[in-house]
Amino acid sequence: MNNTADVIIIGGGVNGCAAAYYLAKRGVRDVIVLEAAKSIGHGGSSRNGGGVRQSGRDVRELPYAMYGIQYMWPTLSEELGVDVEYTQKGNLRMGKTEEHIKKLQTLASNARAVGLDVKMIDKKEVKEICPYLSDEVIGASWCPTDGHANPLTTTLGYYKRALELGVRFFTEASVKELKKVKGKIRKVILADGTVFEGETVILAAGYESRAIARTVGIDIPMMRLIDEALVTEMQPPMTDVMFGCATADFYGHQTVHGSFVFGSDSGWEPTDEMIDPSNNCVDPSKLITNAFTLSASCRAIQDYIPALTDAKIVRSWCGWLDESFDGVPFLGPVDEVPGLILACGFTGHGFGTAPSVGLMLSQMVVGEPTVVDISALSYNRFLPVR
Amino acid sequence: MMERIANHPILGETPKREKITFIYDGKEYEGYKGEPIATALKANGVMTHRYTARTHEPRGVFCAIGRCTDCVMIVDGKPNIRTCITPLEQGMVIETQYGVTAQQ
Amino acid sequence: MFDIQEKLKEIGPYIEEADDDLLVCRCEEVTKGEIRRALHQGIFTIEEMRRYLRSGMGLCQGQTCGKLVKGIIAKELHVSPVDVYPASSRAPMRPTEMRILAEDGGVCHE
Amino acid sequence: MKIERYDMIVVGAGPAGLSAAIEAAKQGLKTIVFDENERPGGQLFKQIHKFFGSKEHKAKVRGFKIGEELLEEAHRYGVEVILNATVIGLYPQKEVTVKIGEELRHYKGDAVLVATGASENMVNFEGWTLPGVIGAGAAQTMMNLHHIKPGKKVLMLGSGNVGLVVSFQLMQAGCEVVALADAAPRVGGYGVHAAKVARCGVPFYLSHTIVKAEGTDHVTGVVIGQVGADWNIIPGTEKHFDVDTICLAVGLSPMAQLLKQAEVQMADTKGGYVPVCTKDGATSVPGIYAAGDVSGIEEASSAMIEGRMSGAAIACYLGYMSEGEKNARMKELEAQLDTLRQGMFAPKNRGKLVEKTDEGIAVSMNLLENGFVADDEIERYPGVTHQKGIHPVIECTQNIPCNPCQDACPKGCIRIGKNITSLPAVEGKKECVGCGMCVASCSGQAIFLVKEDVEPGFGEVTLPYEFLPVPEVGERGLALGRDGREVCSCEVTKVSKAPAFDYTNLLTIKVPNEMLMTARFYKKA
Repeated sequence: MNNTADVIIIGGGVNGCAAAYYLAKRGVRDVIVLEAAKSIGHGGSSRNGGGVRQSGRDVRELPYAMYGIQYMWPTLSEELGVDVEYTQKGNLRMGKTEEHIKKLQTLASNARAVGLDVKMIDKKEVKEICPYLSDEVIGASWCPTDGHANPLTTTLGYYKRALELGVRFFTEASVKELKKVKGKIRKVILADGTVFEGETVILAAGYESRAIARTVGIDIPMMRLIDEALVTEMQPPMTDVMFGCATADFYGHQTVHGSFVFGSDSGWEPTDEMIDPSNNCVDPSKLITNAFTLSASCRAIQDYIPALTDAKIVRSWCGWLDESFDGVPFLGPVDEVPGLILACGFTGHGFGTAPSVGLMLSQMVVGEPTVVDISALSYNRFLPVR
Repeated sequence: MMERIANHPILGETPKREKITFIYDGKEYEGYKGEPIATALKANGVMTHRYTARTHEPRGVFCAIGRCTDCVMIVDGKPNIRTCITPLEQGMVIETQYGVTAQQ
Repeated sequence: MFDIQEKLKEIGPYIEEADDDLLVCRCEEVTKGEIRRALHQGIFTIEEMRRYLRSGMGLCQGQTCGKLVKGIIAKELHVSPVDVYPASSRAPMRPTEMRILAEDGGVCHE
Repeated sequence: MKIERYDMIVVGAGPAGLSAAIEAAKQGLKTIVFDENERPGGQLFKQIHKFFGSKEHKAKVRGFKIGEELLEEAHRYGVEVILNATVIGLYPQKEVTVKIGEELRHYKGDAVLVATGASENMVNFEGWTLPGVIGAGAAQTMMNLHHIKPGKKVLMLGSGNVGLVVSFQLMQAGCEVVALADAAPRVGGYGVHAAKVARCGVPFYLSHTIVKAEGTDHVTGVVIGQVGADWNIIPGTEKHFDVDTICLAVGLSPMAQLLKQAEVQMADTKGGYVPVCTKDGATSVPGIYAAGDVSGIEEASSAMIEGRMSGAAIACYLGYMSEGEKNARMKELEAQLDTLRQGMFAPKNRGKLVEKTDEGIAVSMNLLENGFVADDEIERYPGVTHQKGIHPVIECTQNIPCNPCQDACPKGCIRIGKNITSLPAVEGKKECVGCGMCVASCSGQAIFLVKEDVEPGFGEVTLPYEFLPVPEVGERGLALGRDGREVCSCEVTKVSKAPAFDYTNLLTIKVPNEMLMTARFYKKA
């Protein structure tokens, strides 16, 4: 087996698969993707609400979020040969209190400053957009160019096309260590001892990226948090907007299939499993689903969309967020380790930007300027204070 | 029409139950209170409970114990009700389900 | 470590079979042919198959088709069904109304 | 918010779950049992045939009666049995979430026993989603719980015990079973179950499977065909039947999703996806146990013993029973389980062709391939003798764990011996009084009384009869052979009903002497 490639991508999630695809598309086909799990897209890529939005984002992310929505998402299904169910019918970020509205206003005005069409709307306008919402919703931010897509088929679509173009994928390939050779990144060593070698290594392994980067002396300041997703049975067509709320209690949308998919970070009370026996302290990275999590998520959703009260929940599942300390990802080359490129710390909102992130990663590999400037997302942003 | 079993060689006579009426696709039918909706429909010759969303295929009872969810119908306006385990009540309104709605 | 491209080479291209239009997943109406085609595109696990085609994602949560899907995957990949990793199992075990879940935790039982 | 606490929480009120709850409650554990169905007993309540085994396994008692007895016993020991209670989640901290009516409740147990049983396997063919294609369990539920015929004319796919038993039940409910097919080359279930179906006239099609179900809105017919060595249908072998129902009985799989959710260590085996557990049901998560079909498919009789073992193990785990007491109880239960796991159908013989009985007698190939023992094969079994006067003819030809016939005979005419899987033999020296207890007590309906020369040239055959209407004395009809074909005309000379027969009526028919070893069923002319 040939374990050497021009580019080695660690992480077979949506960002890793997208990067592999855009590399192959531009002719860099000697690419290996290493996925620790048995399945592609096993992490956050299949554990999110499917939002493809710009509103609510940090201004440092907005340019490439907007780029993707303008130039990439509309043609993605066609390009991948897989229906990614992209629907651009707006994002409604709801508020129930004056405090919520204030928070939404700040986000909206920041976004407008960088050119995003997002405005505040009142209760009546909210109801016009979606009549099924609670009367308690007093206002919302509304971004008509936002939308949603199917994260499951998007991830597998990128994977499938990359495979077709010759990218090599390995599953059950858990990376333990990186190694430099002559001052440059070179070796990627798996837990089973297998060694891969590449000119460039893209680290897109979610929270696990932190432990991997540490092996070449790089600390990525992020932590692990859990979030739950759930899906209802098929409903008659009700709405095609993407929902969110000021407090991030839940987010989600009705899929093309008819089911509603939601994500929620409600209901994560500390349970016994979180207590570190060595010091009796609660460790948030040890949160697991408990018997009340699903109920808390449902409560959050039902409070905003009472029309779903009779809808049956078919399944719930959860996943880890790679929560960066300032809420935006680490994207770009690591100066101290030439050849290493980071793409992690997406903090639970990395799905919608995967096309533009994947594209930019491919540009970084070949040394081309990225479509938008992302220097603000460099890992270096923390250096002065560390 | 599917015959009810009035007398069984091992289980004996079927206990007397309260007769009630229900509406199926706009027409009134008779059944027994508390029996599964699916049983009452079967006794009245109804085999097809729904048509699927994607290929519009007819479906009916398959597992009869609430697992496979093939027998779902619209009951009192609510879709996806498992008729094989939902007890029949007087005046229930039962409709054939097309995808997840009452009519195509 | 599992080499996807290697396996794809081993199993060769998708060749249509006479019963490819047979339904496998009753809930989401997924056919044997769709599953077989997906396998030849590199969708190898039950988990990926669910996400790609929705097989086993319906109301019954794969209780009816689980074994059938497993059998097709095993046959196509030339492995034993025992080696095809099963789908994960999550709450709720049976479809449960949102209102019932939502009220949970607020009620005191005596 | 309140979490209700119990010593032991049992999920599933089937044979394993109820037995475990009884065993534990006897030791003083506060025990609660949840079941998602409206009736307890699991599959027991749909099983109206008499069980195999010996006395301690409740042999010759019908399944639903065993269910009632278990339930009564559970109540007597203070077990709470909550029905229509769906456990939707099981968490590693031994907490369950249960949907009861319109409420979700939380329960925590010091131990949790999962006894969720099995779900039916399915097989797909053209038209398998048409209304009228149903699982065998569905057929049982409809006719035995909801008092409605699943269909008028039924084809059964599957010759395992479920397929055989349900075929017989369908006929008892008044349905016509047009054929029984199985892709396997040999009958999978007990020969005696097959024989009682075959003698009613149901043709067996082994090495056959369903080509398609016909119909547009519901089933109107079925086509089966012979399976070749490559598992494909051999062209030209297709046969059509007019049916309104196709019943699938192609095996069961453990329903272990709850255990997986609780992060119990699981193993994928040929018999399904099962928890890794010790023989008393302890899983990899301390305090979480599994018993019955969920940990591997077996008969309900074994599930009851497994349940008792888990109940005792949990009682010991929680300190309600000493290690010594537990070990003594386990020894007793293991012995019972061992006897059930003997014989030709023992787990170790699964899928194997056993050609000779323990006694060294060749197994009837006709039984395996067509569902009945051929006339020229029957004579070689020790239960088949020719004697003057009335005597039993026992057509029990496989080693199965069952011995009620030995206990049933007040005169000691029937001998099985210590090993309950041995073939019953008729003792020529003992005098049969023709009481018929053996006929009624044989769970396999394989015992007949034969008496030659009741009048010149004619003799009588007494056979078990579990159908309605019960024929009248004096009625003339047709005698059917083991293969279900008409062999001669006959007259009903006696109908015996007795509480001790437990709904197995004894029908005596008069046939020509030369038909005494051939006539095995009665059909109204």
